[in-house]
Formats: sequence, structure tokens, C-alpha cells
Amino acid sequence: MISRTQFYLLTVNYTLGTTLFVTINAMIGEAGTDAWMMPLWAGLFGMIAALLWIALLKSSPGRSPVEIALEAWGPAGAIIGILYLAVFCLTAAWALRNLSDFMNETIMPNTPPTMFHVMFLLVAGYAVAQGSETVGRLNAVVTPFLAVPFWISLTLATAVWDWERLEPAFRDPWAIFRFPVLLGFPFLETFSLTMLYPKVRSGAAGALVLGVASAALSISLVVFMTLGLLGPERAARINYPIYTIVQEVELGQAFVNIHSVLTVILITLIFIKLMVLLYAAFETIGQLFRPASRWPHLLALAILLSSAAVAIYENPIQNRIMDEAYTFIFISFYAVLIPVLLLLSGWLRRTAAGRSRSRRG
Amino acid sequence: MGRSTRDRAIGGRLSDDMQALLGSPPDLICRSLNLDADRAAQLIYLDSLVDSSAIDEFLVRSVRQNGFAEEPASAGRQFMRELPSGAPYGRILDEAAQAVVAGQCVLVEDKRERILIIGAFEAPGRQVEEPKSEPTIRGPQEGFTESIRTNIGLIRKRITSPKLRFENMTIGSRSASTVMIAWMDGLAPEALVREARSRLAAIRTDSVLESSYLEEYIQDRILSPFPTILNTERPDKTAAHLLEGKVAILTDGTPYVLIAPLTFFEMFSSSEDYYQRADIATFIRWIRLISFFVAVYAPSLYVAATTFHQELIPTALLISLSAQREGVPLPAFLEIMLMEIVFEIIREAGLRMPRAVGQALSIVGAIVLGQAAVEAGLISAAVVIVVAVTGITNFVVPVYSFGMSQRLLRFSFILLAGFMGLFGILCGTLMLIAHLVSLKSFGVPYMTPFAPASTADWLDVLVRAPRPWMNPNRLPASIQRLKRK
Amino acid sequence: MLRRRLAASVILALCAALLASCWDRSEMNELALVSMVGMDRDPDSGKITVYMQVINPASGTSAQGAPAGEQAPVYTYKVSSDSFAETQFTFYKLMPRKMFLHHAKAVIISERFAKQGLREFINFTELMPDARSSVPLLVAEGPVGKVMHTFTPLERNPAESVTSRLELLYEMAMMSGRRIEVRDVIERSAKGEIAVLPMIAPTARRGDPNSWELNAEIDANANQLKISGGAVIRDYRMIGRLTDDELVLHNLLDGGKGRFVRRYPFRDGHIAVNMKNRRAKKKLEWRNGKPFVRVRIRVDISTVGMSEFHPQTIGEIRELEEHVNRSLAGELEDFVDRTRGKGWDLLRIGGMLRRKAPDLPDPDRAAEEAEVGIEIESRLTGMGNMSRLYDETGGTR
Amino acid sequence: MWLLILTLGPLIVAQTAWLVYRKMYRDTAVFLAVSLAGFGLWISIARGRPIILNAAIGRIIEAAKALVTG
Repeated sequence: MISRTQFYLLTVNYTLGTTLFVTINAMIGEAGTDAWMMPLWAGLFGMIAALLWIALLKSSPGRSPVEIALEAWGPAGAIIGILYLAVFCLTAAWALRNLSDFMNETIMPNTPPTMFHVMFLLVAGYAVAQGSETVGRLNAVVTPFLAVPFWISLTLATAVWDWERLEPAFRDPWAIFRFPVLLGFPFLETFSLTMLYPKVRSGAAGALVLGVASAALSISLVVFMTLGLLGPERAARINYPIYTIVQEVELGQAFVNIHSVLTVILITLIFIKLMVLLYAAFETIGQLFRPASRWPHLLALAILLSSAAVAIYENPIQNRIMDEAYTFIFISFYAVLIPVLLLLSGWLRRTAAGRSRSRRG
Repeated sequence: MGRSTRDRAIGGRLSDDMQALLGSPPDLICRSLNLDADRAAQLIYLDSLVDSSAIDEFLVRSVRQNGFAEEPASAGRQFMRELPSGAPYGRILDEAAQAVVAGQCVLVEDKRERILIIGAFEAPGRQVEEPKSEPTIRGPQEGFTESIRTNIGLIRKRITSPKLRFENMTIGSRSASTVMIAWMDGLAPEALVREARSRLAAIRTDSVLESSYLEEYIQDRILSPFPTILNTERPDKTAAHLLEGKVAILTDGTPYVLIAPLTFFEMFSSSEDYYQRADIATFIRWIRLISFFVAVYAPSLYVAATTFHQELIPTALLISLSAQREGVPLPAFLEIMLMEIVFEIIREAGLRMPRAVGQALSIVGAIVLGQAAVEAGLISAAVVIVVAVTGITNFVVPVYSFGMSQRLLRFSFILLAGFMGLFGILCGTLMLIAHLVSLKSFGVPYMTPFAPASTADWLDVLVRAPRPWMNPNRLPASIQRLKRK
Repeated sequence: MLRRRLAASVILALCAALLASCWDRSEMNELALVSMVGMDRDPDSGKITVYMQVINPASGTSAQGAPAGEQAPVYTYKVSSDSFAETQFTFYKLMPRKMFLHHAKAVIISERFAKQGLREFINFTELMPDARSSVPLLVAEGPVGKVMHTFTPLERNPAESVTSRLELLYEMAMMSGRRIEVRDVIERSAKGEIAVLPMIAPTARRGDPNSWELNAEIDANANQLKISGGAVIRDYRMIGRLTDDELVLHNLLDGGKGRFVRRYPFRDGHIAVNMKNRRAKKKLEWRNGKPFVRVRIRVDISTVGMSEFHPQTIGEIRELEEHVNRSLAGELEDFVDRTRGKGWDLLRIGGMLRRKAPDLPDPDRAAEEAEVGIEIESRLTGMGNMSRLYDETGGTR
Repeated sequence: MWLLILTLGPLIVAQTAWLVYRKMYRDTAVFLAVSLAGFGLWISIARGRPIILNAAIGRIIEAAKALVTG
């Protein structure tokens, strides 16, 4: 059982997860100086989606989507469950690969990516094996050490802040809507958190929605600061604007290069995302097949993920192209379509049962 | 006539058989007191374990004056009890033997066919002294001793409350050691006391020579570098914890008392904090926290910074460091590893060696290993500094067993840092946190009051708030959780 | 059981990886700490020449104590090839240690290279993750090789010397701006605005530069580097120069916050006024369809160093302030006119129009015909250590 | 390639053996299913012709689109 606050923090960190590394320059490339408004409406959409999932989960309390599918559709539900397992694994592999790309392109160019994957998988596996409480508490403990240095470094960077970089503002009101990938990538992906939802003591719904909201806010704040610090011209071109910002932060004359510390702190976000996804996958296995042991399946997942992370895409460029083409469809399939179907079927069954009862009565 | 022989038999037989049973040890005394014609008595005891003066002055006289004529009071079973005369001889012999080796004195009155077992126990042992392992400047200077009765006294004299409870248990099939659970009735949660009782009862062992025996049996997780049960030899500390509603486990034969449950941040607060002024205590507590991080991370961060992320180091420092490393044969990772191991060896030697030689050792350690190694160009000076600093900071933490776990962590972190630099350290840290938050001590999460968070307690964890600001009746969150259960 | 096996396998993996002496690991004494980078490009052959000035750690004290004999504080490596990427690797023909760019303090570009355009170089640095774009970029007057082969007195490491001088010049003379780093060039050029970089030149040679008698040379003006003048960069290309005098004015308009001294005719003599820029604001207004840029600058003046005149009455103070306002404004105005005449939009009016009035059809035209009004507001805040001057007739006036 | 097999093979085999020894057949099945999928993927990577999941998804979606549009 994890507390409401822990779940809230999990939601925020999960959503920030890889977003800070991957999409920022894409956003700015799309909408220039107004890019900071993108996450806001995307976040709004995410909140609506979250409400949909909450409706689904509330329809049969204490059950995860997989269990709901199982009881609703039986064997077909099992197929849905396996699909979800695949989806979670895929997303986890994505996160891992983003991590190793980032590390390879920035501070550790020669380390083989698989080393990063394996190390993170080991730790995440250990945490997940300890159960949901550990997942929640780990995140709760880590968050301050994550947020404080990050925002402090951004504030330090404001030495080179220049409002001119944010002009001209509000050129084209529609520009900010030209990037639908954003709907899918950070916000619909939070669906994996619904696997943790039943484990929350109370008030999970509020925590989820609030979490998505504050995640959207902080993303937009980060984009805003990126614009003010790097200017749209650079920020749109550089692969990892955050990295460049922290690279150019200077702590007085002595510490001119603190980026590696901040980088390493930041990738903890990716770790948390990975941990949640691994938990979701592990939980799915548990609910589908009711195994008696824990560790073997974590080991299996580790093997699968470590390979999937290498095979998920050839190179970041191909990944970006694919992303913009398919991610939204792909994610909305499992995060919107299936939940809606589940909700409908449950509602139908309930009404049918009600009618039959009334007929009998 | 026949009667007399039979009488002769019971006392004599008992003493003879006792001799046989114990292998006629030199300290087994069988005195036969010849009183007037029809009253003879036998005293059997080990004079290594009994207070012989008490025997002479009290026992013998009272026997002479026929002091044991009346039935022994039912109270004070420990002190004096009577074996049922009707019992089969074998059982009588066993009980008598058990009593004798436990330091009691067996009195056989032939006439009345009574066998009395009278406690005259007085084992050799040291007096109450200053606690060796956790001394304080201000505050009581007395520590527990090896005698459990003294220890109980030391606690009772601090908590003069009828609510103070002691419960006796005998653990160890051979050593049959006395173990006592102590708690404050009403303060300590029922669940906690029950848990402690059941865990102790579940122990199957032949002997308990030190409380660590028990600790290994009753701790929550075996594979963990962190102690989940506090051990102390300070009566005042024990009393303080009892008053917080915790459970203390006293073991006969050791001055170390176990206290449960234990949470992570309690290990940073020494009993002295509460004797110092609040602000100073707070400052010192933070120093401890910092030095914990230094002790665990400093060497690994050095390795990471100097072999993976040199850009972290300010230019001037980097130049001088790399100048120091000119011509140093070993990679920094091995340097640190080597020095750390050498340092651990020296420390261990310092613990074990006789006091007189300590001086020589420190000289060897300081000059030979420090200066000479640097001047010979085997080790760069910075490494020596780092190792020295970590070594010192390691002693700051008030709980010794916690210091040990820090050393363990330090080495694993150095390994990780040498492996993947800061990323390795990050992984290690996450692993560590995952482990810490998953730990439990008697059902209390180890990281209380941070995960799960209970802000009210931070007043006594992050700072040592002045007593008037704190609610005296408030129990720590860890205990409250148990109460809620 | 299983957990223990897992743990064991983890440990084994770690040790194995360790024995395989990991990938990104490199000892400090395996690094060549680059402190300054110099670049040149031959206009006809297009060959690129890169100089790397590497710190020699042994010049400091080492583990074995002070070094024997005099050692050079830095060594300069030179490589030339057709592209930057190639130079990076050809360096290892000469360099025994791994190139370490994180601590590079300054980048120096030869004037001719700057005139040909820096885009290639800019892209290259931005692509490299370990090259910070927040290092000052200087343009070398004459061959960059000379600059890279010069020791600086007092501060033995040229890079250190250059950076500290840039800082001092900004603080004390406003002869160098804040926006002189690579990232600023990128940003300004991308915006189509002008950046001004400091220029550096070697001073007169005396004696054999490679012999140690240089260290015994007392004249610190010889055999060293001098920072003076500014290179005007537009669209990654150097299009002109500013004198030190103009540089001060430009930095003042550009919002530099340093202190500086101007000398103006006053009454029947001159006064040298010590000023510190407090605020410089540019505002865009429209006057009958034409853009009008109003520049408001507030400077604090002090009588320190004003050895010719010391105001005694309120009237005199006002007079002084008024005078300073007029003269400074005049200076600035004709500086602006002069530069705009050359087609240099140093006030960055074009960029301003693009920002404030994005819908303008042809911002550059508009920028050219925009009018500029400069208002100076000076206040006498500080004063020297005297309340009245020794004003006998001796000495010049 | 061989290194891969040498590292992963024993791990999987040992684990399976342990599970079978503990008579957890259902677990064995699940474990084998998942880990062998991973193993296969690894092999495909080691042979230099990895199955690019990203592209695979793309193809699936394209196919689905074709179906929907008919």
C-alpha cells in the first residue's frame, strides 16, 4: 500500500521521465517562442484521459486494468493482458534506450549502451521485487534530491537570461497545436500508472490527475526557461537542450563544468520511469499467470528488456521519424481505445444484469 | 537403627552422587553439620559461585538455630525453595545438581527428610564502570555490567515507575542464559511486546553468550549491512528508549542491551544530544549526517571525478592533481582501494593490539604509509588525504555497528565508481535507497519518519528541538504506527 | 539461494568489467588539458590549421616535489588538414595524451578565417558534446600562430591571462562586452544581428622567444599578447573593426555594466569623467510610420580622477551633469551614425523590429531608415578624496 | 555472439532447472516464454539483423490502416 502523496510524486516524475530529454527541442522546433504553451493543452488532454482511466478503475474497485479485462472478457482478456505486457516492456525498452543514447551522446561516449541498460535493470528489478511500497517510497525519498539540484541549476543559469529570446510571442495561435505526438508521448503513457492505482490507499484519482497537471506545468516551465536561456534558434537545433543549459552553468569561477553531476542526477527521472514500467510489467505477469516465484520473472524481464532496448530502433533519427508517424496512434490504441471498450462492456453487463434483476423482481 | 542408616543414606548418598555427577570438582563443598544427636544436615554447594560468608554467617547459624523449621515462604522462589520429599530420587538428584551448578546451595536435613535449595549466588564480576564503547562528556558515566541483576537495577533506578515491566526467559539448551524483555506498560504497543516475545521464544540454540546471538535470530532481514536492532551499554539511553515505548532485551553475561525497533535516523542521534544545548546538538547532528555521506561517498567520488569526469574538477586543482599523478604507477581506483584496505588493516590491528604497542603502530601508519608512500611516488598525496578524511569521519557516527556498515558500503561504492563513474555511484545509491526503504525493524519501516513521511517527527530528527517545544507525551512515529496496528 | 546467486553474478560481472578496464575511464595524467584553441583557414587552399595549447602540469609541483629546471607552462600543438574532424584525429600524430577540451578557456580565430566565415567551425563545436559554447571567442590580428606561440608574463598560462584580462577590461574599461562567447556569436548571427568580438595581437618581439632569457626580460610590453579593438561579426563573418574608443561606446549601448572614463572639453580645459553604466534601455516607438528607437542610458559619474575640476555648488554639479549628458550623447549619436553609415546595425534595430513588429514586410529596410534618439541621464554619485582641488597656476591646464 | 550465448545460456538454463527442481511448472513456462523471447531478440542482434521493433509497429499500424480503409 502506498500513500496518496507517493503516488502523486510517482505520476509527476514518471511523466517528466524521458520527456525532458527527448521532446523539448522538437516542441521548440515546432512552435518557436510559444512552445511553452504546448505542454499545457497537451496536459489538459492527458488529464481527460486520466479521468477516463479513473472511471474504468472505479467501475470495479481494487482491480487493475488487466484484472478488469480478465474478468470482463475471459480468454480475450488474457490476450489484452499479454498485449499490455508487451506494451509495458516496449515502453520500458524505449526509456532505457533513450537513457543510453543520452549518456553516450553526452558524458560517457564509449561505454556500451547495454551496460547502462543492465545496471538500471538490476536496480529497478531489486526495487520492484520488494513490492509497491518500496517503489513508492524510493521515489518519495529520491524526489527532493532530484528536484532541488535541477531547479537550482536552472536558476543559476538565469545569469544569461534574456527576455528578448522570448520575442516575438503569440505569432501564430495554432502553431502550438501542430505537435500531436506530445499528446501520446508523455501524457497518454502515464497509463502504466494505472497498474499501481489499486495499490494506493485512498484518493489515488485526485493524485493521478493532479500529478499529470503539475507534470504538464513543470514541463512547460522547463521549456519556457530553455527558451529564455538558449533562445529558440539554438534550443530547436540542439539535441539535449537541458544538457547544454547545465553544461553552460557556472558556479563562480571555480566550478565551470558541473554538468556531469547534474546529468547523472537528471537520469534518475528515467530510472523512476523504468521502475514504474517494470513494476507494471511484473504486476501484469503476476495477474495473468499467478506465478509462485518473483525473481525468475524479473530475470526474464531483464533479459527481454535489455535486448529490446537495443533492438527498439536503429538510431535516434529513425526513432524521431517513427515517433512522429506512429506513436500517437500506437499509444492511443492501448491507452484510449481498449479502456473505452472495457468501460462499455462493463456498463452493458451491469445494465443487462440490472434489467434481468428487475424482470425477475 | 534402620532409620538412622536410611537417614544417613539420603544426605550422604546425595553428596556422593553429586560428586560423581559433577566429576568431583575441587570447588564442590559438601559440609555435614553435626548438630545435636538427632539432627544432622548436609550443605552442598560450589564455593566458586556462592557467597561463602553468607553461608557461614547466615545459613549455618540459622540451621543451628533450627531456622528452617517452618515452611519456606512461597515467595522468592529464586531465593529458597523445597524439593518435594516424596519425589523419586533420580529427579531430586537432577534438580539438586542443576541448583548447585547454578550457584545455589543445597541443604539436606536428614531428620525431617527435607531438601532445601537456598540461593547464595555471588558470581565473580566487575563493578559498574564507565561505558567503553559510547562515552559522553556530559551525562551519566555508568554503563551496564555483565550481571543482569545489576543492569535491571541500573534501569529501575532511572525509571521508578510501577509500569516498568520485566519478563524473564531462559534461552539456550546448554547455557540456559537468562534473557529479559523490558518495556513500559501502556507506552509500548502490545503488538511490539508480543512480537519480541514470540521471536525470542522461537529461538532454537544451545547457548547465548552475547546479545548479538539473539540479534542475529530476531532481526528482520539477515542479508543487510544495516543493523535493525540497536545495542547499547548505556542505562540512560536504554531508559530513554523505554520511555519512547520501545522494548529492551537484556541478556545475562553481557553489558550490551538490545533495543527495538530501530529506525535509520535514530542512529545519528546519540544520547548526548539530549544533554547538550539544543542548537549545539542540532549542529552536531548535522555534522554526523554530513560525515556519514563523506565516509560513504568521498573515496568513490574521488575515483569518479579523477578517472571519469575530470571536467568536474576546477582547472587549477586538476592541474595540480595531475601533476601529483605524474609517475604514479597505479590507476587512481587501485590507489584508493589499496590505501583503504591498508587503513582498515591498521585500524583492526589498533583495536586488537595491546595498548602499549599502539604508539608504535600509529607512527608506522602515519609516517611510513602516509608520507613515505607519497614521497616514493607510489601514492598521490590527494589519495592519502581522501582516505584519511573518510577514516576519521567514519568514527563520528555514534552507533558502532553502523560504522561497520558504512565501511562495507564505501568499498562497494568505490568498486562501482571505478566501474562506471558517477553513473555507477548513482546506481549504487538507488540500490541503497531501495534497500533502506524496504527494510523493516519489528514491523516499523526503517526510513521512518521520511518514507513513509510523518512531518511531525522531523522536529526531533532533522533538528534537536528544545524540550519545551516538544510534546513530552508524544511517541515517535515508528511506535505510533505499531499502536495503530 | 537464488538471491545469493544473483548477487554473486552481479559481483562477478562488476569485477569482469573492471578487469576489462572500462570504456570511458582515463587517468588524469593521460589527459592533455587544452587551455586555448587557435584556428586559421587558408583562403585559397581552404586548408584548416588548428593550434592546441596544452597545459604542462609538470610545470607546477608534482608528487616528487618541484620540477627540475625551468619548464614551459604550456605547449602548443599545430595540425592542419581539410576539415575540423580530421584535424581532431591527426593531432594524435603529435599528442601523446587524450585531448581534453572541457577546460578550454578561450578560442582564437585568425582574422582571415573570421573574414571567410565561421559557420563551419560553429557547427563543429556545437556538434561536439564536450566542447562548451560558453568560451570567449577572440579574433587574432595577423597570423594566429604568433599568438599561440607567445607566453604572457606574470600569468604564465596565456589562456588564464587572456580571460582575466577580458574580465578586467569589462569591469574597468568597458573595452570588452559580456556577449563575446561562441554561443553569443551563434545566437546573434542566427538572429541576423551583429556581435562584436575582442581582438588580440602579439606585441613586438625582442630576443629569442624560445630561450629562457625572456623570463629575465623586464619590459612586459614586449613578447606578449595585447587585447585591443573589436571585430564586428555579422552572419558568422567578420565585416569590420572597431577601435577601442568605439568599443567602449558600443558596449555602453549594448548594455554593458562596467565603469569607464571619457575626457571632454569643459570650460577652458578638459575633464576626465569616471562613469559607470547603470541602465541602458532601448525602446521602439513609431513616428509617422517610421520606427524610432529611443535609447535611454543612466550613468553614475564620480569626481575620482577628475583632477581638473571639482564642483563646489549645486549649480556646478548640475552644469557638470548637463555637460556630461550632452557630450556623451553627442559622442554616441555620431558613433551610431558613423557605424550605420557603414551598414553596421550595432544597435540591433533589425532584430528589434523582427521581435517587436514581426509583421513588417522588410525589417532591414525599416531598420536602415529608422531614427535613433539617445538620451543620457548622468548623476554625480561618487567623489574622490578631496572636497576642493589644489588650484595654483603651476602645471598644465 | 558466443560471448552472448555463454552469458545468457547458463543463466536461463540454471534458472529453469531451479524452477523445475522446485516443481513450479507454471512459473517455468512463463519464465521460458519471456526469457526465450529476449534471448531470440539478442541472437537476432548478435547476428547483425536485429528486428527493429519500432519499424515492426509501424508496419502493423500501416496494415491496420489498410484494413480499416479497406
